[in-house]
Amino acid sequence: MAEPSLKASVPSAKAAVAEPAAVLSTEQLLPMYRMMFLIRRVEESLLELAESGKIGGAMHTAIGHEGAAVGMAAALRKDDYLTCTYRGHHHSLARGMDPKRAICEVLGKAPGFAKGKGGSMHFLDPSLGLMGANGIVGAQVPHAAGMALASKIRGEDRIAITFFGDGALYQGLMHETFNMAQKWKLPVIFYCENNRYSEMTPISRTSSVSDIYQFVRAYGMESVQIDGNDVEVVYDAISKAAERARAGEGPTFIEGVTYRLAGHMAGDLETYRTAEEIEMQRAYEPLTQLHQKLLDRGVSEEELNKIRAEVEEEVQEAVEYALEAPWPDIAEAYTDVYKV
Amino acid sequence: MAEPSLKASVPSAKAAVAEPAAVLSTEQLLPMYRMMFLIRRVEESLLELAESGKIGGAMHTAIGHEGAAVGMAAALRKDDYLTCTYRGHHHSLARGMDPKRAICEVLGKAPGFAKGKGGSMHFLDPSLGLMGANGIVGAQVPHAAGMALASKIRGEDRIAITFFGDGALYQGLMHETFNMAQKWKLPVIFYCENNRYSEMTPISRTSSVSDIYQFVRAYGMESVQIDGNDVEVVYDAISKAAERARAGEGPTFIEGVTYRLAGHMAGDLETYRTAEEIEMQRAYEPLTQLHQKLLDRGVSEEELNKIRAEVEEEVQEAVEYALEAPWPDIAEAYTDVYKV
Amino acid sequence: MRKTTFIQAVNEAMRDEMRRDESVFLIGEDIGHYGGLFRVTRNLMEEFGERRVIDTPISEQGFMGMAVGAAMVGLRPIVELMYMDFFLVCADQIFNQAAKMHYMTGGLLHVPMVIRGQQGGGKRYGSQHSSSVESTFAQFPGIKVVAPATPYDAKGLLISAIRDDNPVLFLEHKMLYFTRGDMPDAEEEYTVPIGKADIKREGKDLTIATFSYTLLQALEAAEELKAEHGIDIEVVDLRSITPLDMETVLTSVAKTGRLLAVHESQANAGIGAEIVARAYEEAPYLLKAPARRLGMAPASIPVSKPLEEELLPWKTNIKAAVLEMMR
Amino acid sequence: MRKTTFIQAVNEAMRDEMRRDESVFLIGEDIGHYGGLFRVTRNLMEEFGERRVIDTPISEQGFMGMAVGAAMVGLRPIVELMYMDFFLVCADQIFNQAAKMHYMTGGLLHVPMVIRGQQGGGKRYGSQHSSSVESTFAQFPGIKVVAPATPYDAKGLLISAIRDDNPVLFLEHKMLYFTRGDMPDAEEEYTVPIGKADIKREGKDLTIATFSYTLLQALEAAEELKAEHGIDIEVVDLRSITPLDMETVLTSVAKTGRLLAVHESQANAGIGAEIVARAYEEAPYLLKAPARRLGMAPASIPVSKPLEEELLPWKTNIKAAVLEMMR
Ligand SMILES: Cc1ncc(C[n+]2csc(CCOP(=O)(O)OP(=O)(O)O)c2C)c(N)n1
Ligand SMILES: Cc1ncc(C[n+]2csc(CCOP(=O)(O)OP(=O)(O)O)c2C)c(N)n1
Ligand SMILES: [Mg+2]
Ligand SMILES: [Mg+2]
Repeated sequence: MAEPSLKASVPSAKAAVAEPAAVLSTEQLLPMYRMMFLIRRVEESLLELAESGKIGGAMHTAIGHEGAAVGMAAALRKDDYLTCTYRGHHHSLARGMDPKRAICEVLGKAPGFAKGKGGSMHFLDPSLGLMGANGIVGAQVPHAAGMALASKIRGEDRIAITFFGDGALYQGLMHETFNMAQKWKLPVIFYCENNRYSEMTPISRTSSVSDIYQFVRAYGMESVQIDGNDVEVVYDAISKAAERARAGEGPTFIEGVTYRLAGHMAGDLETYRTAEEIEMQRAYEPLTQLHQKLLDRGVSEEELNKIRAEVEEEVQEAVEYALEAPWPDIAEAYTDVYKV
Repeated sequence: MAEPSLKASVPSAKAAVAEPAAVLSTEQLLPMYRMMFLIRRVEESLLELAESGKIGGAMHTAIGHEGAAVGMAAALRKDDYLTCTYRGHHHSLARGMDPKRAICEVLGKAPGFAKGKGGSMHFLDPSLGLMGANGIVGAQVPHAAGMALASKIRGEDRIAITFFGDGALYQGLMHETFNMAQKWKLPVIFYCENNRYSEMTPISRTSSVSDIYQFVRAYGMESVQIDGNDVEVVYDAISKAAERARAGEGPTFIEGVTYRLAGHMAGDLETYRTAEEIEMQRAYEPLTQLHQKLLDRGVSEEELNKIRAEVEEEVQEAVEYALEAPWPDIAEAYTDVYKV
Repeated sequence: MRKTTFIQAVNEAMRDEMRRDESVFLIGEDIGHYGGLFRVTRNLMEEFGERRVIDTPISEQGFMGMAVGAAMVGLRPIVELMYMDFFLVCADQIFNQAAKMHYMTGGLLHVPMVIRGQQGGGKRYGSQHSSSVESTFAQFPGIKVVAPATPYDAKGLLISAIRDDNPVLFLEHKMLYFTRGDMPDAEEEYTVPIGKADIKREGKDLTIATFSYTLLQALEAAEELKAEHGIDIEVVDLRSITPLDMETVLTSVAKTGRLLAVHESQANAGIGAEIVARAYEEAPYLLKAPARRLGMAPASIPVSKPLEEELLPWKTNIKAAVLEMMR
Repeated sequence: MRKTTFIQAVNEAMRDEMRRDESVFLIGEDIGHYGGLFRVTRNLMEEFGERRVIDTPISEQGFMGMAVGAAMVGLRPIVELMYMDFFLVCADQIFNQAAKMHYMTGGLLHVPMVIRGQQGGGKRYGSQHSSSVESTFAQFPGIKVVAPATPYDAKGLLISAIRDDNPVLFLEHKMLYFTRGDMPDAEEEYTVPIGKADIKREGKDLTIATFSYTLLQALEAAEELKAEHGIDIEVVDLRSITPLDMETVLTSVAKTGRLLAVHESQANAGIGAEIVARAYEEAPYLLKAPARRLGMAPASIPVSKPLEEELLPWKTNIKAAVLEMMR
């Protein structure tokens, strides 16, 4: 039960690059940059709102995780199913959720996509294939497998992807799901956003598995470890997994190594890691990486500034809209218990 | 979801012998033969009682599994903790439970070790280190790990062993337990009685893991596959695992390949396997194997006959005792809800 | 008219709905090739194939969760739990997921699934294979709970459950499986509505509100009480536990003035206590004597036959409770 | 006398018992190095080390099961569930294992363990992080349930729970954590017995029986009802849900003639219905008006603040219920 050195448990994300990829054109990358910045700014704004007391409960931001979400959205079809954790703002925004309604939902306001009933931990929009974030660690994973099973039963080629954290791997139902998904060759992608922490505990303190992507090998499942911070790498890995899934070759497990730059949730004391550790990771974070990649490809700083300014304005507007939006009608407290 | 050939899914137990072993003397083997035959006869008698309607509920015999139990009892200390499944008569008898009280318990009679409250699925006797069979698949496994944790916290060298089936591997909590046991190097032995069936379903129909003993490799846990029908092989494997555990080297996973000669439970229709399949397995079953081994070592058939005759008498007496034993006092229905 | 067993009725309901609606499928342990430990799903794999009758590993959390997921996208899974006691192994998927999904998504999703299987005491299965779970499920809004007592109601209610857009728990009592009852012709389609109680015996002195196997026990108790003491019991078969048809119960109490609720799940914080509380909330003036409930005594179910019989709220205990109330 | 927060009281109880008894240890998520998500276990790893304060992976079934196993051989684990809602993930180990162990082993084994953690609404945590679980636990004999409302009771009851030879659920309400209350000196050892209610406010018109955070809400409601309507409420703090101290409740009802049970878990088949049912079983003649219960409305808890407030059985709803009963 000795604690391993924290430093040793946080490898550079760079080290995990499976293969460098340059699969997307600059034209494709520019809107992805925009989206990544939008997610970042929405979440930073939410953190501010939380600090000012406007948001209660548990709000988890994905600052530093945007690569997984934006790469995924580019790789999958709009009708492919997605489930994810309470840390799910980024996937939803990347798939096209309106920031206004997203922020309203977090604030519990009426225009929220779920009328303010679900809040930050339950982002969803079935019309965008977003089938629900979940507050219970791991619970969304069999849901995605079940959606993949539905596709198989119906003979459709819609596939499912599910996102979960490194800490979720130790919930038993993950393992139950892996076995069935592989046995039945379900069209599902298991994407682990490995940020090396399970809440305030470094994963190395409680896990005896050294290489997370090896975890599913006992089931004979295809699995890869990638740099989850490089949006092109993510795009590439998910595209390949989706192709396999649609071809009836079964599930793929992807370990996307990443790092959470903000606290586990709003209000996290962050006593469990040093400022240096976070600083070190900033060099590898998705937005910085993509920014540099675009400059390297000849995009001007000016053009990127312009994108960012537009986004700033959009987010600013969304926040204002949400703050002024009405509360749901009190009668809503009693609706939606049963579908009638 | 195609069904693999049933035949292919039932490898000969012989094929799984890890290493031939001749580690026990004839003097040591003779009482083991006696015990194995006693278990067999007790269980055959119980099946008869069940057929005559004297036993209700779910009664699972371990006919064909005796090798694991008798090998274990020889390898471990009397104070080592043991937990097991509903299929637990054999472990308990091997560790020294009085057949009289065992049969009384199955019948729900007052002299049963648990006053008839627990029955066939809840065999236990803490004074023999028998910490409980369990009706919920997999539930006993973290219990054993917790007992091993207790030993570690107390600085004692008592270890724990837990028995479970091949089907149990797909309960998520197994996996949760494997990880923690390995991470904390707990002195616990995980023994899988792989009889190739999970109730009426061949394990190959629902499992994507081809080699069960490889299952825990992701955790870096030591694991072996053995012929669970050869009592010496079992003795050897558990002895080594116990040594590792006591030396603080952590858990071992043992896959003991075996075969269930009787139905899953009393009343099983057994439509899922052929008479030939069962017949084929009789050649490898523990009692036949040990019988032949003793003859090979020069023990006379006469001597073995004598042992068997003694056992027959003992079991006969135990059954009669149990049939005549009184029911528990009605007041017992209300006791033992809380420890006072 | 023909007679079938309870098992047959449940099996027919699944078969008919699977023929009618491609989106219905079955998932569970040993349900396909073997036809179910209690043989309730027999022949269904033969007719509908492995695509729609899925044998699973012992992974209740996983397959319950997959059923929830499949239902979220519009399929109609029927999940068999081999013993209802095992809901404890996959309780999160049932209560935190299936039951809450519609509410916490503001109505965007719903989960049309059925969880079914057998429960109850009386066959010496002991503590972990004999529990009755209806009262626990009643504590979670978002899931409906039905527990028929006759083959007719079983078939009709299961069809309603399958067609319902919400998760529905369908409870079969192991003591009911081989009971037989009148049924319409196999081709005749009918349903029994969820949330509607049914008077199974008329009487004027006392109302017993119950369901599932204790209904049969209550009917027997009623006959004996009539013969032995001239007490005339009205027996209301609730059939649904959630939603509860208090209207029918109170209409009966308006006539009898006395109410006894009986169920096999634990008495403590059980559905019987709920029925008593609602009676006092909704129509206290109807009661000529204090309303009572009778549930399982505070112990888990022992294997030993005489102990099990002592504890279960069956005929003997029902009669004793009635006689006390009539004093 | 000194004042501490509720968190501090719980922390002290664990610290004192760990000092006193080597067999007590803690296990749970983020409880060691970080000191607990709600900081209830802070400093305990520093004092007792990793051997007795164990940080686990997110494996509730596994570590709950390990705690059961350790308790079966005589250790006294205290398991933290980060949110009580997560009991659904490990419900089998709690109910089929810990709670039934003593009974199904005919008394050969017992399971001296404490499960503790926070629960309840009021902080916008939504459907899966705000449930109150006491009524569900009350349905399972073999486990005790306590839910103190003050720091004094919290420390005394937790010590009793740790020393108890049975599994005990110790419930902390998230709204209570930063409330402060009088405490004896840190060195002064005391316990509060399990199963003993306490009158927190005397009154003559109506008895409210409640516990945990709704006790504070009931006390506030009582003051306002007095000021606004001259109604004089007696507030009984049950403190224990299992076993339930009906004697104290009925002694109070003997004085007031009116009974309202209040709790934050679901009303349906909740502990309030149980209290009503028992009142009519044990002393119906004491009641001048129908006994009532008030629990959480049939919905799961939404994030949106006004909706959450509407549903919780807090002050406004308590006052409304009392006024209706006094009509
Ligand atoms: C079953 C369950 N146990 C515990 C929690 C509390 N919890 C919420 S997030 C979390 C850590 C999850 O870590 P990881 O899976 O790595 O995802 P991350 O938060 O790092 O994205 C925990 C323990 C929960 N929500 N559900
Ligand atoms: C959680 C749970 N699910 C299902 C069952 C029903 N059941 C009892 S034994 C069994 C099969 C177990 O197979 P295996 O683990 O291989 O052990 P074996 O019976 O072959 O010894 C099943 C499904 C149960 N008791 N508990
Ligand atoms: Mg993480
Ligand atoms: Mg097996």
